[in-house]
Amino acid sequence: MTFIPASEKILDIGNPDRELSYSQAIQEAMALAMEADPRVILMGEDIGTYGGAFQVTGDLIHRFGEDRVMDTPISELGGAGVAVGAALTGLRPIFEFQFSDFATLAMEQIVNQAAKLRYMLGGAVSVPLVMRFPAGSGTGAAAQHSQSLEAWLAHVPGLKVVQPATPYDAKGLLLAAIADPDPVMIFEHKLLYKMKGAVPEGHYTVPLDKAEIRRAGRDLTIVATSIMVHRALDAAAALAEEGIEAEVIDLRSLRPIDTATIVQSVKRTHRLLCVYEGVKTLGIGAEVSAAIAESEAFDFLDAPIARLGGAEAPLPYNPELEKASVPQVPDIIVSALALAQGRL
Amino acid sequence: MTFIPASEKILDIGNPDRELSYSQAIQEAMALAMEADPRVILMGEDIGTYGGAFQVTGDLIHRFGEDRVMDTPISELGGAGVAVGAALTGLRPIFEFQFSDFATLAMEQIVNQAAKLRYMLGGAVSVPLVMRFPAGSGTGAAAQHSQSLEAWLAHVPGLKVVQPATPYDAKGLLLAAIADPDPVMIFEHKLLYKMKGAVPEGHYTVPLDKAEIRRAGRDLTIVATSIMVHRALDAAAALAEEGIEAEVIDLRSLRPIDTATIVQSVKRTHRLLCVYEGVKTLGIGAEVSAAIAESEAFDFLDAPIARLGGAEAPLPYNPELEKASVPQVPDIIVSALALAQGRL
Amino acid sequence: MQDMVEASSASPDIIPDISPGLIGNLPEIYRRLSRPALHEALRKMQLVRRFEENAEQAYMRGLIHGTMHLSIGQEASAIGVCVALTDRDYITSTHRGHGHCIGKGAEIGRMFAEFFGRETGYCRGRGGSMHIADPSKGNLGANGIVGGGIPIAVGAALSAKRLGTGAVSLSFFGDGASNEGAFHEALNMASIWKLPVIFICENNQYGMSTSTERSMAVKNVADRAASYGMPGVIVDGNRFAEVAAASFDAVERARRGDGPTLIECKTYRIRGHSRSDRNRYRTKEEIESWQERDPIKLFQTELRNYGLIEDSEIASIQTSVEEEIKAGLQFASDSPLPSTMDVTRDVYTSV
Amino acid sequence: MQDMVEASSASPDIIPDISPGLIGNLPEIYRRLSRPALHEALRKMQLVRRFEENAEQAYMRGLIHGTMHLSIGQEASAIGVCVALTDRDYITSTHRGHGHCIGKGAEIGRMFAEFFGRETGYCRGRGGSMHIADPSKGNLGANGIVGGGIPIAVGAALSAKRLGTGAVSLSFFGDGASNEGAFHEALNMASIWKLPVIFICENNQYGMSTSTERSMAVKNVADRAASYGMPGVIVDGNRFAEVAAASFDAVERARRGDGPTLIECKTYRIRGHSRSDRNRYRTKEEIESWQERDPIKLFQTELRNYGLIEDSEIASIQTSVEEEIKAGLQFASDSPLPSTMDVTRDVYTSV
Ligand SMILES: Cc1ncc(C[n+]2csc(CCOP(=O)(O)OP(=O)(O)O)c2C)c(N)n1
Ligand SMILES: Cc1ncc(C[n+]2csc(CCOP(=O)(O)OP(=O)(O)O)c2C)c(N)n1
Ligand SMILES: [Mg+2]
Ligand SMILES: [Mg+2]
Repeated sequence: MTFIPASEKILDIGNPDRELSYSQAIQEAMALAMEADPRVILMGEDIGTYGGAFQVTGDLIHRFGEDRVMDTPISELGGAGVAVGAALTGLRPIFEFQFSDFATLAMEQIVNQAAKLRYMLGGAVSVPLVMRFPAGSGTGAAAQHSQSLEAWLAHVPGLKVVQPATPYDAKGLLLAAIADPDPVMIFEHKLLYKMKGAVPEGHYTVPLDKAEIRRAGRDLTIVATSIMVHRALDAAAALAEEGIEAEVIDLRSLRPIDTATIVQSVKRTHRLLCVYEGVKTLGIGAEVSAAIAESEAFDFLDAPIARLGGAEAPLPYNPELEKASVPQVPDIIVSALALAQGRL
Repeated sequence: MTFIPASEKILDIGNPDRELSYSQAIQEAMALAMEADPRVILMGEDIGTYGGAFQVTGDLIHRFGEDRVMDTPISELGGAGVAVGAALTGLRPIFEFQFSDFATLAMEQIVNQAAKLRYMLGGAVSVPLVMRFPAGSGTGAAAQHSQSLEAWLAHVPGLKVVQPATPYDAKGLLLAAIADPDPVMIFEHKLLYKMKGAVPEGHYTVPLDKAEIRRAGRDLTIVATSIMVHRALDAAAALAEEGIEAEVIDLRSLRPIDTATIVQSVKRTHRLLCVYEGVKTLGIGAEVSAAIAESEAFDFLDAPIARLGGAEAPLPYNPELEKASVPQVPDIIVSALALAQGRL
Repeated sequence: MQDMVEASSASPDIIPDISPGLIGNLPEIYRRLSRPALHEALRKMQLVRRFEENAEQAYMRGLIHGTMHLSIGQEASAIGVCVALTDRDYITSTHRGHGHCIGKGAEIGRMFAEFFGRETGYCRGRGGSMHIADPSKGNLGANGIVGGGIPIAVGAALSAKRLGTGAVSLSFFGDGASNEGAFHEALNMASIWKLPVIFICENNQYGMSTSTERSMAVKNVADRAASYGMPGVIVDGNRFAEVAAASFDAVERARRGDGPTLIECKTYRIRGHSRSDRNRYRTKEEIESWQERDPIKLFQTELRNYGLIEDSEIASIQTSVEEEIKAGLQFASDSPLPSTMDVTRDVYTSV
Repeated sequence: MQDMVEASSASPDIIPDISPGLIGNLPEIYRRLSRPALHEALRKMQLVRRFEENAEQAYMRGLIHGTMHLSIGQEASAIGVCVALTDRDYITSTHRGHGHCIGKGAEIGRMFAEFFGRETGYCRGRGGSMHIADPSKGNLGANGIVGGGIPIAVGAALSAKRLGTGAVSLSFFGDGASNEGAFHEALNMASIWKLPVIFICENNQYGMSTSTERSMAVKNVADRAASYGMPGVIVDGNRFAEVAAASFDAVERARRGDGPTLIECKTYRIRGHSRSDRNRYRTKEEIESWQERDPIKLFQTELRNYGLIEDSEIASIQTSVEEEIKAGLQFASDSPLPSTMDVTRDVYTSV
C-alpha cells in the first residue's frame, strides 16, 4: 500500500520534510503529553519492556519508567476499570488494548461506566480517559484478532470515537484526545502502523469532530474511514483516468459524525458511496448513509446511496479469503463506476 | 399501554380466545421445549426459586428441577462461556441475562466465541445457543439498566437477532430459536412482559428472518421494533383520523433484516420512517434506512428517510426525562405528519 | 439494663454489662475514637436506618419510582468502615449504597432529592438510588453493575499513589460480587501494585436469591484474599466496633504503603433484595434470628454498657435524626424538577 | 550412560540409572501405562517438537502467514495430560495449542494443511494456528482469546454430566490467563456444580513479556485453587511422568463425580512468545538453563534408565516422526486452496 499525500492543510503545518510512521506519530504524541503533564500515564499489556504488540509504546518505558508506562496483567475488564477510576480522580490514563477484539471483555467498563458516569452523576465528574484500539484485518490473525468494532462504540453516547487514517492525524487526534475532558476512543489500523507521512514536530491537535476532504471531486462523494481512505484515494486516481472525479472524504470522527461536511459534498456531487472495513450491516456506513438520507442532501441525490463494507462473516485466516472479506481498491472502483454511470 | 391486535395471521392460529402475557408466552415456549427435549436447559441469575428478575422463568424450577433451571453465580462472562461450551457439546442452553446491560460483560463469549466458532472451525461445529436479553427503558432503573443494545449484536455475523413485539411472537420466535442450530439472541422488552395477547397452545414457530406488516397503509411506511411497534400502531390510528394511512411494519428480525418486505412497502408508500428505542446513531434504524437507500426502493422515495431513535444520552432516572429520551406516540405522529406532508 | 444482662448470659452475642472496674478491657477502638465521634457514628447508623425506612415509605406512596435496595441490618458495616476514612479518601459503592453515602458524609436532603428525581439531587435526578454519589466527599458513586465499582476503586488508589495525595481508596461490594471476574482482576492488580485500597465485602449471605453456599465453594469471601497475597480479615459485620477496628488497621496499612486488605463483614439484609422480592429463598426464622442482632441495638447497648453514652444522649440522637430526616424530605419535595429540554445535558463536559 | 549417572549426582533433576533390582521403585505411572503407550507418548512429544520446528521453518520461508505461538519446551505437559484422556473426553486449548492438538490425536497433515490455509485443514483454512481444532477427537479448539476456552470447557463438562456420557472435560491455559476474570468465574462454577473438569495451567513463567512475579502476588497459580475449594496440584511440567500421574488422578476424581482439579505444570517456553518477540524481558542464561531440562530428553532418559525403551526403539520413533512430518507437509502442499467465493460459507449452519 502506498501513502497518498493528504490534503494541503496537512502539509502546511510544521516541518513539512519530516516523515514519521503512523506508530511513531502516536508514540510521539504520548511522549509529548507525558513530558508536558505528569498526570498522563500509559496502561496496557506488554507496553513496557516489550514495547507493545505493535511497538507503538516502543522504548517509552525507558524514558518515563514503569510507574508511567504500566504493564497490566492480562485483565482487560479490570484494567479498563482501573483506568476509569484513575481518570475520575486526577490521572489522565491512555489505555492500550493489545487488539481491539479484546475490548469485548471490557465493554462493561467502557460503556456502562466511562461513557455514563458524568451523566449519571449529573455532571459532577468527568472521565478524561483515552483508549487505543489496534483494529482491522490484513495480518492473517483470523477472526478473533481482526475485527473492526468501532461502530459499537460510535453507538454509545458519552464516548467520542475517532479513526485516524494518516500519521498526521494519528498524532493530532491523540493529542486532542488527551486534552479532552471526556473519554475518547481511538481506533488505529494495524496495517497503517508502518505507513509514513508528514508529521509536524511539537504539539498540535486535530479536532475530534471534523471530517476531512482528502481529494476534491465533482462526480461522486466517497466517504471512507481509516485504511479505506487510502484505498478510496487509489480508486479515485484510477477513476480520474476514466474521467470520473471522486471526492474523497476521510470521516475521521465517528462520534460525532461531521454530517455537515458530507451534506455539502453530496449537494455538489449528487452521489454517495460509503467505504468501511467493519461488517457492512450496522457498520459506520449505515449511519453515514442514514444521516444523509434524512438530511437536506436527500433531494440532491441522483442515485441510491451505495455502501461497501466488510463481509457478513468472521474474518478468515487464509489470506485470499481475508482480502476478499473487506473492500479492496478494485471493489471501490467497480462500485464507484456503477454509481457514477449516469455521469459518463 | 394497551395491546393493539396484531395481523390476521396471528389471530388465525390455534385457540384464538386464549390470552397470555408476553412473559407467560416466553415461559410456555421454554416449558414446551424442555418437555420435548431433555437437552434444553435454562441458565441465568436468580431464574430458579426467585423465578427471574421479571418472573419469566417463574415456577419452572418446580417442574424441571434445578439441574435444568440453573441459577448461576453473578458471573456473566463465565456463565455465557459455560453456555457456549454446553451448546457445543450436546445441550441446548437458554441463557437469560438479568438485564441486557449486563451482556456488556459477556460480549467476548458471545461475539468472539458463540458467533464465530462454527466459521473458525470450518463448519465442523455449531452452537445451538439461545440468549434472552430483557432490554429497554421505562422502569426508572436509569442508565445501566435501561439500554437497548440490540444493534451491537445485529452487527455481528454468526448471530441471529430477533426482537418480539407481541406475546405470539415471543413464543414463536423463542421456539424457532431453540430449534435453530445457530446462536440466536432474543431482545425482549421489559415493558412488554405484562402485555397480553393471543397465544396458541402447543408448538409453533415464527420465522427468524421475516418482518411482519402489522397494519397496511398507502401513505407512508413506518418500520418499528419491539415496543415501538405498539406506539407506531397507536400513532397510525391517530394519523388515520387525519386521513393519513401509515403502513406499520414490525421489523422483528434484526439479523438478518427482511429488506424485501420493507422494499415492497416503500415502493407502494414512497415514504419511510424508522422508529426504534436504541440510541439513534447507529441504532437499528440506521441499517434499515441504509438498506432502503441502497435498494431499488430508492427511486420510489418521495421524501428523505426519517428516523426516530433514542436520545444521544444515557437513560436518565427521572421519569419525565426518561420518557423524553425515547420516541413516544406523539413524536411518531409529528414525524409521520412531517413526512407525509406532500400527501395531505 | 437488667434485661440486657440476662439476655447476654443466654446469648454470647450480647455484650455483658461492664462495671467501671472493667474499663481496662475497653476495646482499643473505643479509646481511639472520642466519645463525640462514637456518638456521631451511632447517629449516622440511626440516620441510615431512618433514611431508608422513610425512603421505603415514600416509595410505597409512589413518591419514588424505579428500584431501590435497602441496607437495613447492614448499618454497622457502612458506618464502621467510613469512620476510618477522611473526606479526601475515596469510596466506590454498590446498588445498596445509601449507608455508604451517608457514612461518607452526604446530606440527607440532597439524597432524598435525588430519589425524588430533583435538580438538587446529587445526580440532578439523573441517577436515582442506584447511582447516588457525592464526589465532593470522595464518594465516587453507587453502581448498578455488580462488581463494577471494584476496579474503579483500584484506579482511584492508583491516582492517590501516583499523585502522592496520601488518600486511600475503598470499595464496598457484596458476597455475590466476589464471583465476578472484575473482583478477581481488580484484587490482583491492587496487590501486585501495592496500592492503597481496601476491599470491603459486605457478605449478607445472599446475592439476590442465591446463597453463598450455592454460589461459592468456600465458606468465606475472605478466603479468596490468599489468591492475591493480601490479608483477608473476617469481622462480625453487625458489630460497629469490630468493623471499625479492622477498617482502621487496613487504612493504616494502606497509608503506610503496605498494600491492600480484604475485609469481609458478615451481616444480613433484613429487607428483600429489592421491592419485588418475595423472599422465597429464605425462611422467616432466619430473618428473625438476624433481626435479634440488630447492629444499631448492639452498638447502642455496647456503648451504654461501657459507659460511653447516656440514655438521654441516645434520646437526643434520635430526635436529631428525626429532624434531619424531616428537613431532608421537605428540601426534596420543595426542590425543582429537571426540564425535559435538558435530556442531553452533561453527556459531555464541553459542548 | 556413565555421563548421565554422573550428571544425575550433580543435579537432582536427572534421573539416576536404574538397575533391574530397583524396578520396585518404578513410579506408578510407568506401571499404569503399557510399554507401547509410553513409547507412543514419547513419539507424540517428538512429533509436537518436530511439527513446530517444521512449521517455524515454513513460516520463515513464507509458506505460512499470520502469527504462530510455539510450545517448544512444553511438550511434556501437552502429552502428559492428554494420555489421561480418551477420544470422547473434551479439551479446550490455547493460542499455544499445537501440542494439545497432537496430544488429542489430530493428524499432522490436516494440521499443516490448516497452517497453509487449505480446504483440507482442520478449519478449512479459516482458522489457522490460533484456532486449530479437531472436534471429532474432542478437541474443541485453540483460542485466540486468553482465557476464552476455560468457561467453554466447563460448559462441556456440564454437558457430560447432564447427558451422562461419562466424559471429562479439560482446559489448558497459561499463567497469564489465570489473571483473567474468565478463569475466576469458570473455576468457581465448576466447583459449585462439581463438574467433571480439569484445569491445566501451563505456567511457562511469562504471559507474553510479563513474568508471573510481575503479574501475580502469589507464587503459584495452583494457590488460587483454594478460592474455589478445589485441589491445586503443582507438578514439574517438564516431566512427563509427573504430569501424567497428576492428570490420571484428576481425571479419575472427575469421573468419580468428585469435581474439578487445578493442576499447575511448571514449565518454560523456549521460543519467543510469537515470531515478533525480541526476548527483551528475559536473559539468555534463563533460557539456556531451561533448555537443559528439555522435557523430551528427560523423558527419554527416564524411560531408558528404567529399562523401558531401547536405543533402537528411540531411533525408530525418530524415523517414524520424520516420515509422518514429511508426509504431512506433502499432504498440505498438495491440498486445494479455498475459493474466495466461499467467504460467507459456514457462518451459519443452515442457509
Ligand atoms: C453485572 C450485574 N449482574 C447482575 C446484576 C443484578 N443484581 C443486582 S444486585 C444483585 C445481587 C448482588 O449480590 P451481592 O453482591 O451479594 O450484593 P447484595 O445485593 O447482597 O448487597 C444482582 C444479581 C447487576 N446489577 N449487575
Ligand atoms: C483476552 C486476550 N488478551 C490478550 C491477548 C494477547 N495475548 C496473546 S497470548 C498472551 C500471553 C498469554 O500468556 P499465558 O496465558 O501465560 O500463555 P502463554 O502465551 O505463556 O502460553 C497475550 C497477552 C489475547 N490473545 N487475548
Ligand atoms: Mg449479598
Ligand atoms: Mg505463560
